[in-house]
Amino acid sequence: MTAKGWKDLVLIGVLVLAAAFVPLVTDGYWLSIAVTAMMYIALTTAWTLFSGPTHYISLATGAFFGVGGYLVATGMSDHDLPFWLMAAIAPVVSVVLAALIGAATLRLSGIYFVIFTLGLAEMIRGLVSWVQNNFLGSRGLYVLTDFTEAHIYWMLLAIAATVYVIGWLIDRSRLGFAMKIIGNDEGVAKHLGIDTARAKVLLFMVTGFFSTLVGAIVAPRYSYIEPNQVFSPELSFMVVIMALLGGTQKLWGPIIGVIPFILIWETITASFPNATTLYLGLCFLAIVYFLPNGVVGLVQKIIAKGRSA
Amino acid sequence: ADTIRIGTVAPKTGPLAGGALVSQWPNVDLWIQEVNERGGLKLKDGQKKIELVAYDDKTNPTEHIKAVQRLATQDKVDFIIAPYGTGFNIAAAPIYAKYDYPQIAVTSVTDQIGELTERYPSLFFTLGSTTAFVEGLRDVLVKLKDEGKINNKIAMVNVADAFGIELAEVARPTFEAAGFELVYDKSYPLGTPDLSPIVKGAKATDADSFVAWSYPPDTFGLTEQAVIEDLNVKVFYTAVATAFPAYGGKFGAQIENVLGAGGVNPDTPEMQAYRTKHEEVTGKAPDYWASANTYASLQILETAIEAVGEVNREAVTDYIKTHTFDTIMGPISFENQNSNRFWTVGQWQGGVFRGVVSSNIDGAVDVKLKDGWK
Amino acid sequence: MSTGRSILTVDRLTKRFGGLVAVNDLSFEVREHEVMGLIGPNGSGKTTTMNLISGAFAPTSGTIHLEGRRLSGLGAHEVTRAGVSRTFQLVRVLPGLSLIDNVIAGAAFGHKRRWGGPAKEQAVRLLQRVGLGAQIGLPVSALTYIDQKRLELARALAGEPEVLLLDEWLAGLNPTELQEGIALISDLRREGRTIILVEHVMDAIRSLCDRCVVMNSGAKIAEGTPQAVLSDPEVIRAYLGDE
Amino acid sequence: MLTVKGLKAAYGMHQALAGVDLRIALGEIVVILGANGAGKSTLLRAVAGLCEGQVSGEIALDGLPLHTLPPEEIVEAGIAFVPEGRGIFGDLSVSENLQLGAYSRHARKNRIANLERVYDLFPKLKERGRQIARTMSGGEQQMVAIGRAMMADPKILMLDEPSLGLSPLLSKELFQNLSRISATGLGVLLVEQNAKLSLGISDRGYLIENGAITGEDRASALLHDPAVQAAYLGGATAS
Amino acid sequence: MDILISGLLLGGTYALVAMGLNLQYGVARIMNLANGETLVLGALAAFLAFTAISLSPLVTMLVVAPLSFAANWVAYRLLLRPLVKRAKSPGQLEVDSILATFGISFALVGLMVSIHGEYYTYSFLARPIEILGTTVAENRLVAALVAAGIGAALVGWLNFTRTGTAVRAVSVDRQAAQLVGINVARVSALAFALGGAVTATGGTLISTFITLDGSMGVIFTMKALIIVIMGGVGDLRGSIIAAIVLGLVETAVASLIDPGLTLVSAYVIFLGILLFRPQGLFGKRNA
Ligand SMILES: Nc1ncnc2c1ncn2[C@@H]1O[C@H](COP(=O)(O)OP(=O)(O)OP(=O)(O)O)[C@@H](O)[C@H]1O
Ligand SMILES: Nc1ncnc2c1ncn2[C@@H]1O[C@H](COP(=O)(O)OP(=O)(O)OP(=O)(O)O)[C@@H](O)[C@H]1O
Ligand SMILES: [Mg+2]
Ligand SMILES: [Mg+2]
Repeated sequence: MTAKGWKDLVLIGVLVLAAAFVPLVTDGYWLSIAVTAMMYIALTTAWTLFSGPTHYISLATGAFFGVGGYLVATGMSDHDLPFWLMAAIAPVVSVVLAALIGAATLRLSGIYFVIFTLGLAEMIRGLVSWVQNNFLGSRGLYVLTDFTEAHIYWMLLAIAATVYVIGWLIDRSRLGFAMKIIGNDEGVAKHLGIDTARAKVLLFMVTGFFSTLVGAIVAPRYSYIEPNQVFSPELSFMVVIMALLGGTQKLWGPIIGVIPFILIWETITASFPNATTLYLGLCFLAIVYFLPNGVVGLVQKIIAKGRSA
Repeated sequence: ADTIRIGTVAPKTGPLAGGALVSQWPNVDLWIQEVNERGGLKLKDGQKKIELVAYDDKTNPTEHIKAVQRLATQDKVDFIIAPYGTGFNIAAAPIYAKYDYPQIAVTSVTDQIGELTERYPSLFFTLGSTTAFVEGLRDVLVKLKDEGKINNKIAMVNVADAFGIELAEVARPTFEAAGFELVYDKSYPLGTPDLSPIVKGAKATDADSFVAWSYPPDTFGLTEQAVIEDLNVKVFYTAVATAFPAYGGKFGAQIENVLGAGGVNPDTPEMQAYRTKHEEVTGKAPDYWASANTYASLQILETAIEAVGEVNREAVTDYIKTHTFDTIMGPISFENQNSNRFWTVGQWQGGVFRGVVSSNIDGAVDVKLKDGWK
Repeated sequence: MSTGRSILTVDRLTKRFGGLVAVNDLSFEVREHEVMGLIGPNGSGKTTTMNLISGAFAPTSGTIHLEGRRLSGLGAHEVTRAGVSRTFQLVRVLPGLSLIDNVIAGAAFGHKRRWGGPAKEQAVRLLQRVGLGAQIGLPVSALTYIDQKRLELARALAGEPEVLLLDEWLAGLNPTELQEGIALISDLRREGRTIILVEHVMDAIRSLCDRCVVMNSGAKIAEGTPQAVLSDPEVIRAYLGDE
Repeated sequence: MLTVKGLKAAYGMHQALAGVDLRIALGEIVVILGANGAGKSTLLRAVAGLCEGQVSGEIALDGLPLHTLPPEEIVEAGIAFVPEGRGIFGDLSVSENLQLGAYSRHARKNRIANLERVYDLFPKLKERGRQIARTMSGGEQQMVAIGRAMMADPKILMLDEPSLGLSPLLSKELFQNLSRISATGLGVLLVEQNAKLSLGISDRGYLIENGAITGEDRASALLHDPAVQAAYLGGATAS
Repeated sequence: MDILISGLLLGGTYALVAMGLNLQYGVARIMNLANGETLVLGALAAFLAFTAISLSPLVTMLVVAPLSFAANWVAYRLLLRPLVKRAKSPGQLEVDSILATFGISFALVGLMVSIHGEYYTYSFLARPIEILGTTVAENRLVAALVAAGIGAALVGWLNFTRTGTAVRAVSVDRQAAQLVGINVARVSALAFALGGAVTATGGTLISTFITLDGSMGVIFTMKALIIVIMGGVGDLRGSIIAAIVLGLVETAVASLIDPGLTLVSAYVIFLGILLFRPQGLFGKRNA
């Protein structure tokens, strides 16, 4: 297991290195796809850290991502603060937020947790817009920087790699082991001496930190921030779908879920500009029926076949 | 090639789709059909028909950026029609700038016009700034107040999303400086299903004017609630979508003298011809605001391309910067990439939404007071 | 045998569920290195008592002390760390983990902690010990009922608890398996473990327990050696039925 | 009369039942003895139409073929089943559980009488009518499960290890009750570890090994069969 | 008084949104992310019928309900039943049904946008009416009354009929339901279809006073999920009460404090309820 673990890590290292060259070989369309993919890779990997082992489907990504984008935007356009300062503050705010939410939602299980996190993004959006409307005022949230797509790509790549390494470390730690046990049977976990509350909150905070960081880094790409867009429930769902598609039991599941997803998505968008949404929907359905165990399942099946052949 | 390829990205689904399908898409279709009927754009090496490459951005900035990149670097289209919505115009501006596409933004209202045009040398604005937008309404109110027709109290509400917050923030000092008192000033979240408490709240004040910086669904909702509550104000203003034909269709005669964002002068022959043609080609009437601007922006693009006579985007951009264009809205020219010919406030009068305040356009009609909701 | 010092003290323990008093003013002591049987009719509060000791529930009133340290009021994970491990009346193995990891789970966060190499070695040793040596490579789902019970026991032992709670660990076994099970537990006793045993299998109670506490309707109705309590007329009436 | 002929069941590659034949007449108690994993539960589940594996063979109740029917029709035909782990509605109250037991059409007619019968057998269920079943003790839940099965007004009652977790007193009572129930004309098919008590009340017994019937006899004969004593009664009486 | 009445009406609207989902999720165990689209589809039908042939939405409703019932039945049998069969655990089913219904919701949005992309807006019964001194819109009143009717009928049906009992039993425990002779597959399909019918009916009514468009379904799905969870999965009474609570709280906050805080207050209530009852108002712990 350990040897295999190291092999995974080395493989990822090579991939990261290779990925770092993408902006040098292409800019324009493929780079913008790569940025999008990298954003989702970072988000889904962060999501998997918490939701993979616990099987808690968190829909809080939108909330954290939104906090990132939003804080950067208000800081920069309403208070003339530098981007980097805001990009550093935002994740910290989210960590505090995640700790609070974590503490409040510990008693919730299953679907109750899922929906709570879904509501969260809406609630924060509502609260933030209200505060801004009544106390801070805003003449539009502009995030005008000199970052190019390539810069954003590299930053996202760095985040994704960091999340992966952290995930890799957690996987090997007692915390990671505790999470697996919690995912199997939370009641038993407690009786084995695991402080389930602490473990869950801790990991939720890590997820929150990185999702927010991604939101902050991506903000300059949008240039103009509308709360409605950064606190988007759709984003939360997309992340879940991509992660599930990849498979959540392996840390690299999300990576191989995101890439085909984005490519299929793109092919459909480009081929059926008038009925994109319809065909995307049909495509999801096909995936559910024909890839019951996600892409990881498919890959593992192919590997297994290769071995036995 | 014997065609000229023109790209466009705008929402067909998502929150902004409802608006884009009124103001943006039909005009793109109309324009292309007209140009192609005529035989195409006249370039130096002959006439070329337009081939449209269109993508749905699903009202999602990430999608939008990807799609514009695709137009620019994969499809390598010759020109791109500007996006729908403020956020999308700004988010896409770096790409237009990078590949030298002229971007004649229409549905984009911001106070950062100066900074943005400086950053992006091929970006043009046609709908005015947030401040101009608010000042248009202020002028109406001041005039009525000075004539003694309304009191100095305003009930103002806004949708708590980017656009609404921004307008309200500008409006507060602007109205106060003009001697008005905001006796009711509340926001409501996007997608509020029941607006009756707001209308009731406004009704409980003695304001003669009701101003709502609203988005389409709540523009309909607020008006319906006002009818039901019989909100008896002399000035009733709602923002986006007041100019939509569907607004007139829904409320009929009840909305006589309702004020709203935008407006047109429907009486010029050019505008009449445009409206007739629009109905003929797309099967529905254009709205009384951004539709005309959108169409005019396409006319500008068309004129500039034909004048340059070849697919030379930099030359076209330069041409737009330095010339005056004949459009259905009259002559338009850009100063520092910003056109100062636009309508800010309109009013439903006799089943037509007419411009009452404009910047440099003739044909404004006199404002009338709202007189009940029959 | 039952002369050791007392290690676990339950004092005036009461647990109410709404109007129902599941455990009623219950007091007893468990001495070091003994096997104490907790028996009684169905619904008399045995599992609830186990749940109170293991920290699954907080008592309505009363206290529990382990070697002078107060357990009542602590969370389940703190109780486990303090040195109490348990098995469940309905087996609860961790289906997503391998057999070895199931046992390591008991060691990694338990009373005496192990992690990495030593934990693994110990897990293998314990699995052999409970008779799962041959099944080590199998997925947990392939284990039979008795084997799952064995696994649960190995997991509970992995943290080297001071006190082990076994809730009907022998239920559902056929006679042959029952013999094996009884042998396993008496081995544990010989090693010097302290065990609280809840069982309805009288053969097991007779052959394993040093002392018994008999409960009925949440209260203690008898206490003493198995022979003594099992011939107590009150116990016979409420629990055994006349032969 | 329930008859089973050539019943096979497999979970994927694993053959759990390899052609089982048996029969139970109404008013008769039949016990199935076998080691863990012998296929006892699989057999009962297959009869109830609830086996997840691939099942083949013939099952008939009074000539009505059951193996072609979905589980709900099998209940309707008169087979009630108390599975291992009880299968009660954990989140419903005790009395709701009993009411639902009489869901099938034919059972609704005799609902009142059956409820009386259940309350007679398990007075505690009457006292605890409003308690949520999940919060009952292990033994109490077993009573709910059996009571609910009886509410289905079955011709044949199948129980998978019903004495599991019951106190000695209750086990004895349960077995006495089962004979009382069968005396009312019900067939009882029982899977039990407690061979001594179950053979004590049974009319006949089957021995099952590796998915096949290896013996069948009158209960009294089995009780004294040395092989049976060694395998199923063995140590239990010693010590 | 104002607040009470407006709040109740809003609660009625929310009940229309949530009752269908509760049947679908509580009984059929399908967390239907396409629920909102079903609602918008009902609204679209009402809008088209009204603008094309001036058909009253109340009539459209009577057509939409059976159609939606049939369509949802078919959708369940063809698309979702295979997932139910294939699922080895409830968790797996949850994951699969999230993925599948997300796909369905996309497909439906695409479909609706291709039929009519703009806002669905028209005037029907947009007249004031006085009740107990409060002016309310007739269309909202009608919607609330129909909601009350549907709610009462459903609760009665669930509690006092044999099929209704079966539906409740399945919502509590599928395996146990099978043991007592309930055809779980049929009951699930029935509940899913019925849920779809209720939701679409809600859509036709809601379209009379809220302006919708093809992409708006997700807003309703979210509201419905929140209400169902707040009330407790699988218990219709819970959803109805949660809907009313939400309606009252939102109206009270909008009238007395600040309309800007309605959304926030709704979630605070949601949070508060879950903190004190993690399984929702009427929920069963293990659902
Ligand atoms: N969470 C709960 N809520 C309500 N009542 C409960 C709860 N847990 C247990 N009870 C009740 O408390 C009493 C004692 O239950 P307990 O499980 O401790 O019995 P037990 O002695 O272990 O019985 P058994 O031998 O049948 O397992 C029972 O009457 C049971 O119904
Ligand atoms: N759902 C299933 N999937 C795969 N294999 C199964 C399944 N259920 C049972 N088996 C296997 O089939 C065989 C017979 O199991 P069954 O449960 O019928 O035995 P049993 O005689 O009831 O044993 P016990 O006394 O332990 O209850 C066992 O080897 C078991 O592992
Ligand atoms: Mg117990
Ligand atoms: Mg069995």
